[in-house]
Amino acid sequence: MSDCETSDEYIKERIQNIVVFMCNECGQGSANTAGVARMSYDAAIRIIRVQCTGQIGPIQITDALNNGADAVACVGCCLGACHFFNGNILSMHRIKLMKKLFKELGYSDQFVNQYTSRAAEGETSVGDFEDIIDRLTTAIISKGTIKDGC
Amino acid sequence: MTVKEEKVKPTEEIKEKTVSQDSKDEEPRIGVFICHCGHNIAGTVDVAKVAEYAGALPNVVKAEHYMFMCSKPGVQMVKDSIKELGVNRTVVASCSKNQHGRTFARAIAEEGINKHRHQQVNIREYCSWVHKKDEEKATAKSLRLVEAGVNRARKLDDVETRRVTTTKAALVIGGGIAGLRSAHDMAELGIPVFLVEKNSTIGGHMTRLNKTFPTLECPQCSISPLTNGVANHPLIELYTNAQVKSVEGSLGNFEIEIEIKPRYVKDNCTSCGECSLHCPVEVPSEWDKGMSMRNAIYKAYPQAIPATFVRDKKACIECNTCINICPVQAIDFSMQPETKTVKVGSIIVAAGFSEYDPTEIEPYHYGQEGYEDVITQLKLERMLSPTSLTNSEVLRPSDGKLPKSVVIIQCVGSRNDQVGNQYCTGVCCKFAIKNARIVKEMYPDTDVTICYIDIRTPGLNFEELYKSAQEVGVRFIRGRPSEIIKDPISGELTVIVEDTLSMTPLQLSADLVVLSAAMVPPEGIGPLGSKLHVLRSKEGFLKEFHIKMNPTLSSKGGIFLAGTIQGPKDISETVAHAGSAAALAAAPLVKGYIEKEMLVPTIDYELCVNCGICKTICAPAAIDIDENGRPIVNEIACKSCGMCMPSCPTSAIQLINFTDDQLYDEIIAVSGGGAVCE
Amino acid sequence: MVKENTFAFFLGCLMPNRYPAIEKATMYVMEKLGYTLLDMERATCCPAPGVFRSFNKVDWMVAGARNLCIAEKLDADILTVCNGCFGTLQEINKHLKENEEHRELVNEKLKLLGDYEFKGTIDVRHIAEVLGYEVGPWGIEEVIIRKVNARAAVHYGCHFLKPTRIREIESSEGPTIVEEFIEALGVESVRFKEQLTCCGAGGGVKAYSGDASMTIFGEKMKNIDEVKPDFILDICPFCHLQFETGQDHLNKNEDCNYDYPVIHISQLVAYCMGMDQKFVGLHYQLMGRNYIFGGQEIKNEEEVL
Amino acid sequence: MSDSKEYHREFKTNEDFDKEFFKNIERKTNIWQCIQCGTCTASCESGRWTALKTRMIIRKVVLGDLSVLSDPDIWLCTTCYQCYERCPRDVKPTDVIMELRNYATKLGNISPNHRAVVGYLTNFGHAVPINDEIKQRRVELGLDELPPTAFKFKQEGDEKDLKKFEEYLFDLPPVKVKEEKKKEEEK
Repeated sequence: MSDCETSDEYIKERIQNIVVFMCNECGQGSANTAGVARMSYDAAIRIIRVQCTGQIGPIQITDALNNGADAVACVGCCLGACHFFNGNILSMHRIKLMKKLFKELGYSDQFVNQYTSRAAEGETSVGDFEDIIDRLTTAIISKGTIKDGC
Repeated sequence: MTVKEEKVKPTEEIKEKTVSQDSKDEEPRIGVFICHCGHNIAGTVDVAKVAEYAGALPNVVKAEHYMFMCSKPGVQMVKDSIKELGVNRTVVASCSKNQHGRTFARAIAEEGINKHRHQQVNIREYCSWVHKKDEEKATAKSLRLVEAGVNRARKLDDVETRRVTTTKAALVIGGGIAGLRSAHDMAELGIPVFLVEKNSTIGGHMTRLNKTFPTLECPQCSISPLTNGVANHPLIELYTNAQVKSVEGSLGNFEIEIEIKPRYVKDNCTSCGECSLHCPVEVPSEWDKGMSMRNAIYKAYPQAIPATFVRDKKACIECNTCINICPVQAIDFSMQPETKTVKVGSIIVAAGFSEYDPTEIEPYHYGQEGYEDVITQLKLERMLSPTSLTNSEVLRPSDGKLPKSVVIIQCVGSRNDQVGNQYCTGVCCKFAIKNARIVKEMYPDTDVTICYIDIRTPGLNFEELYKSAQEVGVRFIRGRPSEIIKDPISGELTVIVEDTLSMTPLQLSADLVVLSAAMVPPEGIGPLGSKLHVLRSKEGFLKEFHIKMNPTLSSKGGIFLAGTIQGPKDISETVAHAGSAAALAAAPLVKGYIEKEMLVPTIDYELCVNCGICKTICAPAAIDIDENGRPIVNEIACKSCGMCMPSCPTSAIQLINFTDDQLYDEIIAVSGGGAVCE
Repeated sequence: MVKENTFAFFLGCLMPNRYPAIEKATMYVMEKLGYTLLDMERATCCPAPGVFRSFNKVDWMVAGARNLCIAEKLDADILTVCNGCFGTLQEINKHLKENEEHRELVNEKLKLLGDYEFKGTIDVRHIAEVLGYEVGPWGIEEVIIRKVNARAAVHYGCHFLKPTRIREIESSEGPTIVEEFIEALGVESVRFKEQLTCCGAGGGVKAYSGDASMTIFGEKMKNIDEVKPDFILDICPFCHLQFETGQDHLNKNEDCNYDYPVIHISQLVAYCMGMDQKFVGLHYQLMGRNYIFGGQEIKNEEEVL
Repeated sequence: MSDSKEYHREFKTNEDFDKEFFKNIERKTNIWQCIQCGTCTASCESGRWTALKTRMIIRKVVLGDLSVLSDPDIWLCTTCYQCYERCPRDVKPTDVIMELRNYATKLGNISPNHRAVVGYLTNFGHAVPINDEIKQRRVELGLDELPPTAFKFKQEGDEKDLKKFEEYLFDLPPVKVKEEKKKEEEK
């Protein structure tokens, strides 16, 4: 990987798609608010609507990564404010385990992340999206594991 | 038990309706419509290209783009495609589902296609608006999103809407102010109510108080119209000395067993009090927080409702004096506990709170020998109350003398990580200020000091209360006392506290120390919670469904929370909360039925290994285990969250229209893979 | 498994170097009770929790772990008679057993000091806890040959009980372990005001500012003087030192006239078990040199044997 | 007015506080949770007599006020753990003070008495070394003249234990020369 360029910009350019599972309530709401406020974020962010982040399991996450997603994230309601009671907490635990798994397999644990957002504040989800890309970039620079990079 | 059978419709039947119906067999014919939304989308995304791309996707029979899809001609376009081309699934790529998803779903429903066969793709908020600067990328992203929508639409199933009739009756657990308020409100709406109270009288904590803040009203006067109203209401059936034994069923139809303990006094009691006068046994009164004595046959307090006397079987020595003396022969020691079964449509839990027991905080020595002068606020209330043994005088419990200095300690058991209560009870500041003011007004020579961490008096009239206490000369010291010391020789109590504002350590000599103890979940809330299958918050209260939007619904549909069972509240908040719970609980009962979309999981019993994990995961307790050990989805209770899906080790449980299969198709398109070909 | 009824006897600093009588008494008591005490060769200061932890927490843990390793090699639980040593060793032992990261760090540094590796196989015990809970008032009654009829002001010191969630012995607000035990020896504990506060010696304060230390101690003595006990009973040589030198200091500088004998629990128990008063060592101490234990013989030494 | 007192600007600005400093201590304690209730100060035996105000120390750490490191008051804590036991927010004030002392030591803020104690440890293996009077007493009581600790081995010529102590442990910074130098180090 020594002969490859590893600047932040270069990698951010190469990040093509990030699958974001957003829950039907705060996650979606926040992304909508961000859109209405004409905030801008990276076009690599692709949103899939699900009922609750608690619905997303390892199957969906690995499916996405297998099929060419650079990273996966789940965006749910704030802790304690899940509209289905505790789905975001369940998801948080699952993603913690997934992170552990990735680490043990020798991959970066930044391929999958859990976030929360607030429906009334588009900034929260945009911040989440930016964080996903930042983390992924840092992970790639330090680890150098991405499918079409070095 | 007919109700229950109706509820648990055989799962096979549902499966037939939703999965094996024509939707699976027939060839999917998908119509794709791309909206320009004026320049909102078309200004950034090359809609023509998207439409062209979509048209080439498998199963797509029509792909068009139009200026305003949500306009009448746009909607007509969707309808026409169904009529002319036999389109049976539609994809509209425009704005968010919340905005116009319903418009198109309704449109296809009008054409006789199940509205769940519409797939909304959001290329405005999620694409054109947020990627304004990069048209190329935005178009590329739109292609992916539309393809994902088509993939998803290909396998969409019909979802039926079902109507469930509800039982027009309600159960209220708890006869405090919250329970009374919600029972009365519902009865006024014409709903029969069963009110279950654990103690022998209704009224709860409020009847114990001396004055209510902020206006220093008499609580007994405020609550007695309500207690009388409930006791005499033709639609309210009151069970005192009773507890809920078991709860079956779900939203709309519950079946409840109530266990009623005997009073040993029949209803013909005239409340003359002769029995109590002659009873030889005396025990501390629970109602009076141990500040006075009662007999083994007693009435908790003079205005108690029901007015019938009650016998404490544990304390009674069975001397039979009362039986002989009763002028109406109302006393009967042979009464037995009975069990009643009632059917209701909604349940309101208003079990209230307990006062925190400060013995756990050892530096305050509450309840220890030699520290009798350390009391809690409720005891002070009882002392001040007009019906108290002390004649409303504040006297030291150890020697019966007037205290020369009273120190009130705030935040005892609240805001304390060490005892596990992180929350602020929120009412202690108010009642401490109120009591301090009353004491100071009664005895101007007595020093009254409040040691607080923060004074929290939000809301109308409460800051004025604070001010009035300052005016009469209550001393406020900002600092949490570290301990109460007793001099072993003189027996004097000293409260050690730092006045944090002047940074001075103080030793306040105190004749009486009053602890403002927190509100904690009531005794027996654990068993009650598990009987009702509702979840509890980490503080131990019953958890509301959503903290902002639905503070009265519990985790399970049809069970509502009223008052302090959900978290600490003052009386006005409790009444408001109870009213809201009553309205929500009454709505489906007044309407007579509930309509529910059957967006529920189905279980493939060939894959299911009966492990029961889905049952433990399900927050609304919508998964039951049948007699064969198989999980069964209770469609009425289900909230369609899909949390059970990833928990299943064999992927046997699948939420309809969100199955692993369907999500896979969408994921594959979104994450950049090629088109899904069959 | 660690050896049963055997302790690695951790001496510390103050006991061997200032109050050898306590060492003598402890050995006497433990041997009579049927325990074997092993010498911890090459042991050092624990090191003192107040002073050395303040300078460098990691080095403090390393030096403490070294002492623990010596006991691990002996395969026996550590017995200490000092609150400071107990505090240090118990806390380091518990912390290193739980915290992997620090264990590795400490082991790395231990290699520099010699052939040591912390494994976490032993526990650390305090004599008051062994006497109070393992021997117990029920067990001691069988072996004592005389009772002391006296009133004692019991001083627990701080690090024996606190922090409670690390020590896990008893509540720090109203402990009774020593009181219950000495009742069997005929000693009545008198409650005095602010009984459980610090003697003022710990935390390096005695070395840092003798005046501050003595001011705190002066208040403590005033409270004790109010109830006029026969002697002061402690469970820690450092508190012992503070009570001894403190009374002396107050008598010289503050116009006081205290002469309360200061007795460590080992000394008291040893006396009750039959050790000669001259080995109790009161005549070596500054206070109460002429104090003679009252009480009566309840049985002959032969009976016990 | 003939009063010639000089007045100084009393405001402090954000630059006067070091937020990073607080993060170092944060990891080991729960200091960010402090609600300044004063339970610690009221529990403090030392604080009743001396200038030690535990609450103010915690406050300064939360603010990032580095003057707390040169504050002599942090050395007045007797580590009696009373505040640690009673703190309603579990801040562990004793541990905070210990951390502060560690930092202060690195800056060279050590009292000469404490330096001497460290010297005792590395020379004798004990914070309190033995003397001839005690040796005499030990013999009278029937004990060995010297306890079997590292010091005894040193006396017998085996110095390696304490040599290593001196080499590797408790390496204190040299006695402070100037105030300015200290401030440089802080930065």
